[in-house]
Amino acid sequence: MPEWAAAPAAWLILIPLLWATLAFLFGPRWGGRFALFGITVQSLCAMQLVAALDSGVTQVLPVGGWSAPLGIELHVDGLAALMLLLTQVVALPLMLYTRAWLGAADRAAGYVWPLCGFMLAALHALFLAADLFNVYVALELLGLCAVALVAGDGKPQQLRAALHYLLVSLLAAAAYLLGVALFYAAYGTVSIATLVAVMDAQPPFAVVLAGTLMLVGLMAKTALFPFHFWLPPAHGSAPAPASALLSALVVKASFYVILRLRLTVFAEGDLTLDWLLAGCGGAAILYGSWRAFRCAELKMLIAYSTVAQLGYLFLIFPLLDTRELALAAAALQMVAHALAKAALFAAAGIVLVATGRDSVAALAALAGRLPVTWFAFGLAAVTLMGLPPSGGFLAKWLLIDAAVAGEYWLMVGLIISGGLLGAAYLFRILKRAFAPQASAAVLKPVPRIMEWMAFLLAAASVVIGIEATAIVEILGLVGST
Amino acid sequence: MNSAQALPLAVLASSLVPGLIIFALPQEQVMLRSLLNLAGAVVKLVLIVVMLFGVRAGATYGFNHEVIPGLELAFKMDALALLFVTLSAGLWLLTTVYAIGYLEGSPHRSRFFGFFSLCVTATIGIAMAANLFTFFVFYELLTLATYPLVVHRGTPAALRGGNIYLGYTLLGGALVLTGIISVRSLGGPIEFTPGGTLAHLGEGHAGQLRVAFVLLVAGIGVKAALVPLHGWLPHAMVAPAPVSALLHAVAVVKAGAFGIVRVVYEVFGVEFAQMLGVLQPLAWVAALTIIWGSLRALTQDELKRRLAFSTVSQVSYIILGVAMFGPAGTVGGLVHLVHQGIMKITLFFCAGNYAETLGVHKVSGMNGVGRRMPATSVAFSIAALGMMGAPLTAGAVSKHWLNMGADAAGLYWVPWVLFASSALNAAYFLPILYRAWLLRPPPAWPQEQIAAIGWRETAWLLLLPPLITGLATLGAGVFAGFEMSPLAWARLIAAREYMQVTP
Amino acid sequence: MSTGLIYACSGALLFGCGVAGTVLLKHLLRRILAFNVMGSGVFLILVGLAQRHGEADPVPQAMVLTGIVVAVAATALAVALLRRLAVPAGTGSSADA
Amino acid sequence: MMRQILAGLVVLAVGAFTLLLLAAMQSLPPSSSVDLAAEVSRHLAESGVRHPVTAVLLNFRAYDTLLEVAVLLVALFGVFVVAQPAGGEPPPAFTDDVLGALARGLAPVMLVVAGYLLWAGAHRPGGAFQAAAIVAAAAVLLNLAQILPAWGLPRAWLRVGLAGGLVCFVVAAAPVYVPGTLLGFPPEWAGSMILAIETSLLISLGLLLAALFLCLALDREPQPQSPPLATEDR
Repeated sequence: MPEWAAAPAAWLILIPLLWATLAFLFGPRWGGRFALFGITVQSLCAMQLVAALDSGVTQVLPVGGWSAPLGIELHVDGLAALMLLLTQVVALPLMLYTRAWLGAADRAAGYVWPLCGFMLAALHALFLAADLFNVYVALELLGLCAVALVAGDGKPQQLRAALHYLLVSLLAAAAYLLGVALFYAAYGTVSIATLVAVMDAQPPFAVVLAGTLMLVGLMAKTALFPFHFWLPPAHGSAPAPASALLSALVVKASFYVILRLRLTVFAEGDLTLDWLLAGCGGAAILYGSWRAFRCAELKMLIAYSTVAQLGYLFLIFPLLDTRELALAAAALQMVAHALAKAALFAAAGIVLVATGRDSVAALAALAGRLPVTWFAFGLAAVTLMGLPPSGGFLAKWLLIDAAVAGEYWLMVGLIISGGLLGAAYLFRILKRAFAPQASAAVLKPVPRIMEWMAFLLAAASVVIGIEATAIVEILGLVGST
Repeated sequence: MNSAQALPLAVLASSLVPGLIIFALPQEQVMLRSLLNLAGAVVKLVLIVVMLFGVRAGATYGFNHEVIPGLELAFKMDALALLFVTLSAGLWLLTTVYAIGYLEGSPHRSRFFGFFSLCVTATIGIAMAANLFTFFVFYELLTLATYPLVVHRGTPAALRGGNIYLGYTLLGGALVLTGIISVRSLGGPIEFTPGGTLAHLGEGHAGQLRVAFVLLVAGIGVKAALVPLHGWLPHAMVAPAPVSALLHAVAVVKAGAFGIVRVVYEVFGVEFAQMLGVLQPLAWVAALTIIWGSLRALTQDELKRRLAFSTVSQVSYIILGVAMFGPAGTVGGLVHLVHQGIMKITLFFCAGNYAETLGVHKVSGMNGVGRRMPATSVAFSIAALGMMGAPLTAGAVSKHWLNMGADAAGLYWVPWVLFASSALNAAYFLPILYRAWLLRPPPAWPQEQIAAIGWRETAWLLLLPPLITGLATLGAGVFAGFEMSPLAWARLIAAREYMQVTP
Repeated sequence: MSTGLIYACSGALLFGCGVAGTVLLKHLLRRILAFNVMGSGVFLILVGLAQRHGEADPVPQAMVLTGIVVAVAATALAVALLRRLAVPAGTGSSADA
Repeated sequence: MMRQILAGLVVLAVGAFTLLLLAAMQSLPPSSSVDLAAEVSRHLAESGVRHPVTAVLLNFRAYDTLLEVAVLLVALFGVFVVAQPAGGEPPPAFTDDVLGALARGLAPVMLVVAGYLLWAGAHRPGGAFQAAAIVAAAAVLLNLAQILPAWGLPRAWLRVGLAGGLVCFVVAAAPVYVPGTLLGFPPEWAGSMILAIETSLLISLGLLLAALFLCLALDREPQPQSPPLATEDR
């Protein structure tokens, strides 16, 4: 293999930037093709990255040949590689779905393709980032892409949701950047690896404040309870393919940054803070599930379910003593939720195209028709409820194992009851499948590829519950720099 | 992969694969669908017969699949698993035949038969599970696969019944999960081993072990319809008759009873459980369930509801047998696992026939059905007599061994419970038989859908299954001493469980 | 107190004003402006603290340049959204803000 | 009343936070562990430019800059998403001779200044971003003076101009010149590569910044929205 091709991490940044720009230059007709081709190549890059992984070792790639602290480095370890691979696995079916969606909805394709491309580039940049300021730029790129995608068709509620999302996102970014500024003032560097080397056991107050600011900013971007308020309107009103991308990947990225920082710069940890995060996570599970249960709109219900499911991720922070177990649980939860949530939003989009309505009640008109979509709903719901056999179940099983190892029985109870609450709101959707054919309501034809892509994502979220060895192996030992 | 690993996998696949294909089939492909269903059921039976001979000769079957390092889906086909698998597979074949006849021309049949196959797959998985993780996976899968069958008709009543069913079973699942967690935190990954995995822990953790036992038994007891966790069963009666037959005789309640057997014998170990002092309370709960179910059955006018409460009562015979320390009780409980299945499925087939053929749903409307549908009514009568424990039927064998077990365990109140139950059984079954055979039929049936032609009182596909299971009820009683009879098999299991004594 | 630290302190004050503005102001355009004030505060802190010993440090200056461009981009997007939201209503304040 | 109390609380909280921030800044260690400025001057010679800020921006931390250009482009897409094709009456003609004359006079000067800033960036304060800001300002001025019309959704040539900078940057970033290294500039070419990037960025950034205004200026008269397929039933 020529040497230039042996830099998959670099190509993972450049390829989406390139195809996104080309999609803008050549217009929407070509955009879809560029996107599909680009993501196919990206998938190969991600696989190459995984193949080159060395368990427990973090690969360091200095950008421009300048190592930290002068330059910016990219770090690749199991967790990063897994997230990069996940991004491709979710994005490829969603792009196929989006192509059909744009055709079915008969709307001007606008700037969907370039935005998706830049969004993927930003995600890749975040997963590879090892520099606090670089994280800031990538987060902003990601946030603006997300906001532009939420604004989608320019309907008033979309614009309103997008604007609020943008304001929260900017506020969060400013808090994060202030934290970075304090870090730089204290240590003269923003490279994570260098910081780990030079930080003292007793950091000055400025650094504690910096860490808090960054954490709050990232929590707001992840929509962790009580900063969740922007998410349901944004994800609920955005066009379905955009909602799928946002819920599946975008919110995970800022969680990933929190996790990354916790494992490196804040490796010492702070028990109170860890439990605070877990507490917020627990509250998110309960509150999100309850709101989802009360929701009349289908996509809003799914969006609240995202709020709840993100809560599980934050439960791992007090459990990080059992490092592999907790990390495996978080990774599996991210993978399972990304696949299942993408499938759910994709299926909701199909309902929207077929019936023109976005309500749980509209589902009754679909009973007995569109079976593939129903199975997508069903399989994805099984994953989200955490019932076996599914990836969501495996994640919860591992999470419970980690909680039991620490003898945190309250958390065990919370995880189990969270699953029951999930079942409560998801069966509200599923039982509509069995309603007697209410009317001979005429359904708009739905391109089959949309149905099958939703099904594919949902099926994948279930299959990883039976065959997850590969995921754990990729994860390996997460490098602590 | 050698044949010892391939056979159990093939048994699972023989219903899973047809099920998945059926989902994809269009509604109109009746022939292909029926063919797939029946072929799967027959293949499964053949595979099981091969293994029956193998296991009797001492062979072991099983395979493991690693989900993630350190967590395995593990399957084993031991004598106990085979007892349940044989029952399920045999009755599945008959129920499939029956369901093809019953649902002829109704909508959503692809969906129905797909979930039907998944349901049996889950049951087989429960039977073959070799550790608690695997057991739980299939236990929850069973919930998911049966829900669509319960709400199949889609009426408001069906959806409400489905909600209740889900509420009970998912809560039960959560209890099981909690129980699994608490035993795992003590004993690591829990494999099912004869004599009990936890037995080596000794008295040290008695408190937590008792709590875990209660959690596991209560969670599994939801499916086994132990009082007071039986509330879902009468509501699930809204389902079509083949589903009721499946729920009551083959899959759900049996999975619950079977799960309790596994927990008592192979997680805790019967001797260890006796030492913990948890068997005696379990026996009381079982006895309470037996009496309560029978009492409630007395007052039900709707035939299927009466049968449902009868199930509540009868399934606890199994649990009572398990909870009585000693090999004879074990034999009684295990043999009733099979006998109750055969008898109850006969009753439900017959109830379905009355409803489908004549539109008779209530006991009060059954006057003279014996004259209009003699064959069905004969099958019904045999099964009902079996339930009462009449001589020459399967029920008599069960009760005989249960009484022996009670005697051996020194539980002198148990025979009284069994006697009271028989009396109550008679009190709610005999009036039905009286009406069916001795009273005059009404001038017109409420909704006669299938006309009688000579001997054929209803459709062949509806008539044959109850006749076969009715005969089996007699056969299991008359030929109980034969080598491959359920009784002989239950004694084999008990011998292997208790090692030293041959009952 | 060095010049750099004075810049940083005024940056902190600006940041505080900006935060209060984004939380308290109802008019969305003002909120966007308040966010810009906040951003400027952060930039001042970033540059000011780095050169609190007198020496100018090119790295935070470059970072601030990047940050300014990002802020401009975000502001443009926010104003565009606001404008589209507001024009049909004929006013700049959103009803539910 | 409630609102005022709430506002008072917010002001108190923010004030307390600001005090904390000030205190934190006083608590900083006297010197930071890493002296990045020294590091920059040590490697300045290899960077291909003589001005440290430009060296950081376009070489040491050029990766940030690459993403930042993408941010601008994304913001512009966001503007396009919400901008609608101009419809209805054009805005009433507005003529101001003084402004017109001023704009006509200033614009060429501004362009010259921009060129100077670009050139100066290599060795003293200045650079592509500053220059682009001036170019964009000139365009906005001309538009306000009714000399330069608002732009429609961009046609091909404008798209090339807007995206060209990023394409050049991405091409220059490819891990082929120093094999396997993202944004690896061989030292002997670094100067010319950076100049090429800067020049293409000047054009693109200038257009981008101008477009953020000129494309937004379009929707003065929004069309009544045609009901999209996906109506929500609230």
